[in-house]
Amino acid sequence: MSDEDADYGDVRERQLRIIEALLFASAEPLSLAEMSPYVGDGANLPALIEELRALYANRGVNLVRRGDRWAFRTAEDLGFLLRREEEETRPLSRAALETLAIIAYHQPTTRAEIEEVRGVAVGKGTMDILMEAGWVRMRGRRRTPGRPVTYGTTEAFLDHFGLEHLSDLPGLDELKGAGLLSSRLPPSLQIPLPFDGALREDEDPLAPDDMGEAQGDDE
Amino acid sequence: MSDEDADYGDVRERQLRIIEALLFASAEPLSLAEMSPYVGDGANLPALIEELRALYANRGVNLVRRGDRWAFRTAEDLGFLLRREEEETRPLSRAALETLAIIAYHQPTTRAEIEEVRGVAVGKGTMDILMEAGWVRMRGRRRTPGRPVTYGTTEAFLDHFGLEHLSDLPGLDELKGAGLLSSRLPPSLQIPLPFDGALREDEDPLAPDDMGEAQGDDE
Amino acid sequence: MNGSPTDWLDTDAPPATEVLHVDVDGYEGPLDLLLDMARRQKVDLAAISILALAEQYLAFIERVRERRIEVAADYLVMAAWLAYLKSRLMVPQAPDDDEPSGEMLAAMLQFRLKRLEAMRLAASRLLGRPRLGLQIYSRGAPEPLEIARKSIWEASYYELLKAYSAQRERGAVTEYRPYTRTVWSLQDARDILQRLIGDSAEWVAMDTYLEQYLARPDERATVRASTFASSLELVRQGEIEVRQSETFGPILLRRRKREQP
Repeated sequence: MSDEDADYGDVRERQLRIIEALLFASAEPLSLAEMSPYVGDGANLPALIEELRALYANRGVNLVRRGDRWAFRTAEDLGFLLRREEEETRPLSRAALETLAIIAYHQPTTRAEIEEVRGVAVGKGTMDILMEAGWVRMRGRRRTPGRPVTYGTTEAFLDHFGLEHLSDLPGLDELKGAGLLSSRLPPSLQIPLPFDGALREDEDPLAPDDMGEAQGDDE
Repeated sequence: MSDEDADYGDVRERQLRIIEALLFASAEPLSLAEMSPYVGDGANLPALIEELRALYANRGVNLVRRGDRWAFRTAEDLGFLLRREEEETRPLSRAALETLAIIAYHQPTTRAEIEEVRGVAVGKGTMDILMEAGWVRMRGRRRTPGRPVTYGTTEAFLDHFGLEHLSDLPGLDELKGAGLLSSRLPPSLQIPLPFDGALREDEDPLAPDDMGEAQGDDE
Repeated sequence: MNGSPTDWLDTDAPPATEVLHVDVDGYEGPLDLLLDMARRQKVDLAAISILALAEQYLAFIERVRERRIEVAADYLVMAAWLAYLKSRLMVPQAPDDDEPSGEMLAAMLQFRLKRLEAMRLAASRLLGRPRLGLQIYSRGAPEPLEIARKSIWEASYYELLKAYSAQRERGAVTEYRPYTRTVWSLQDARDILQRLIGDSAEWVAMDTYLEQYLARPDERATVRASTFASSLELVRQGEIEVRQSETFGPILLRRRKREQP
């Protein structure tokens, strides 16, 4: 091995250690952009992350992806061991849970659409609980009469339920195949997929002071 | 390798993973007694901990002992990662700018001399800012009663203001020519020739531990 | 997945006969009630008889109302819609009828039931995942970032030179003022002269008295002029005597001898 190679190896090893330390230190998942200033411009962050992920793949702690961010989390298979009974917090109400599932699988979606699926009104408290938990966020406003707020899930939602991407939602393919992600009947040829990316064409951004109150008269 | 060995390896590997996850998830360092229930009676905990410690010895995160307990901590040499400096560009205050200008032209100069030109006292904060900016330094102490500190500019000062030498600072005629000084000034007005070379005859060097505090009773 | 942590999906619904005699409090709306009824048919929702389901629902609402139990409007709206659906299913569609067929309406209801059931299953599966803080843990002792703010100071060369020039100009103006103040007023000169001459009865040259005030060349003229004018005033008042023996010779001053009382 030439000296240059050795140097390169040293640099890379140090970059790996830095990323490891950063991710270990943080309770929240970190994006590549957040880690980048610490390792310098020359670093190939995706490759380093992948190396670290492989290194920890069979450990008690794994490097997991959460949307566009990365975090160390205890291994899934040890869950039963580590489960802390006393920590079971106030369980979610059935209404909140169903609403969360509908938002997750149908996002971006409006309150009216959620109510259409459930066949019953969504109480304001239900939405508040989900937003307070940090799992649901207001994305924008749909460009339809009444400009209803559109809702979607957050990265904290992915983190809490151990999902890498929205596409990891359990049973997503079956639901899609059965045409059950459509909000309209009959199931259209194009089945919408849940989408938590940037605003869509039919969504407007929220104004900074928009607290999600109804606008216009249709909502 | 016999099947038994393989099984033993598996068991041990699993115990290691459990300890790893426990230590990672714990808010406090853990004692062997606290970890023991999770790995079962048969486990040789000290050996497992030692193996884990060695495994992490050169990583970005180390397994460290805290009294009788163990915890993961960011490797010491990477501690700087957790103390990030954020740079913020701010305009120099008028007081600081004026003080800097006087030091530049009148150096080596003392605080009392600066105050004489300015007509107002120079706050400690102002000097601190100029020294922190790296533009002003303490040169030595003047051999006069009170032994006041003499101040001068630095190379960083020249760099920042694009000067090759201190003598590039414009003199009286040039300042008048640039319209910065009125041409109706009394003829007695002199602009000193700044000097940023080695210590002058009336300057003593600073002792290594001299922090610039006033000495004697005249300052 | 180690069991379903949710209990609502797996909780046995009350026996059917009882349900039909109980109020609708336990249901999350008419769709929920319909779904529960459909599940009791123990067949795939796809194979369900929507007509039978509609009849069952209508009969249930009828019985509830017979007992004068209040039913939420949602349930009644659904009942009306199901009655309409039933009529559309039972009466063959006329050729000029633009409204959706009974089959289409039935398919719509079937779709909604399937979709609601699917969302419930999805919710249950979500809850069954290893969840953060329950089975999966983040770092228990995160090491937070300390952010030290460091200021980068900004100043231009022009600002620096301007700051210096402005201060020197300011200083130069204040140095001017004492010059204008050193014009001796007659009163000042008189007071000083009185003090200097004191009780001296000897002839002393005025310049000798003023020695210390004449050091600055630019003040000499004003000092002399004011003092001489004052001395004449003092002579007039009989305080002092003035003598000059030759032109441009020294001006001598002395206290005038007081008349003996």
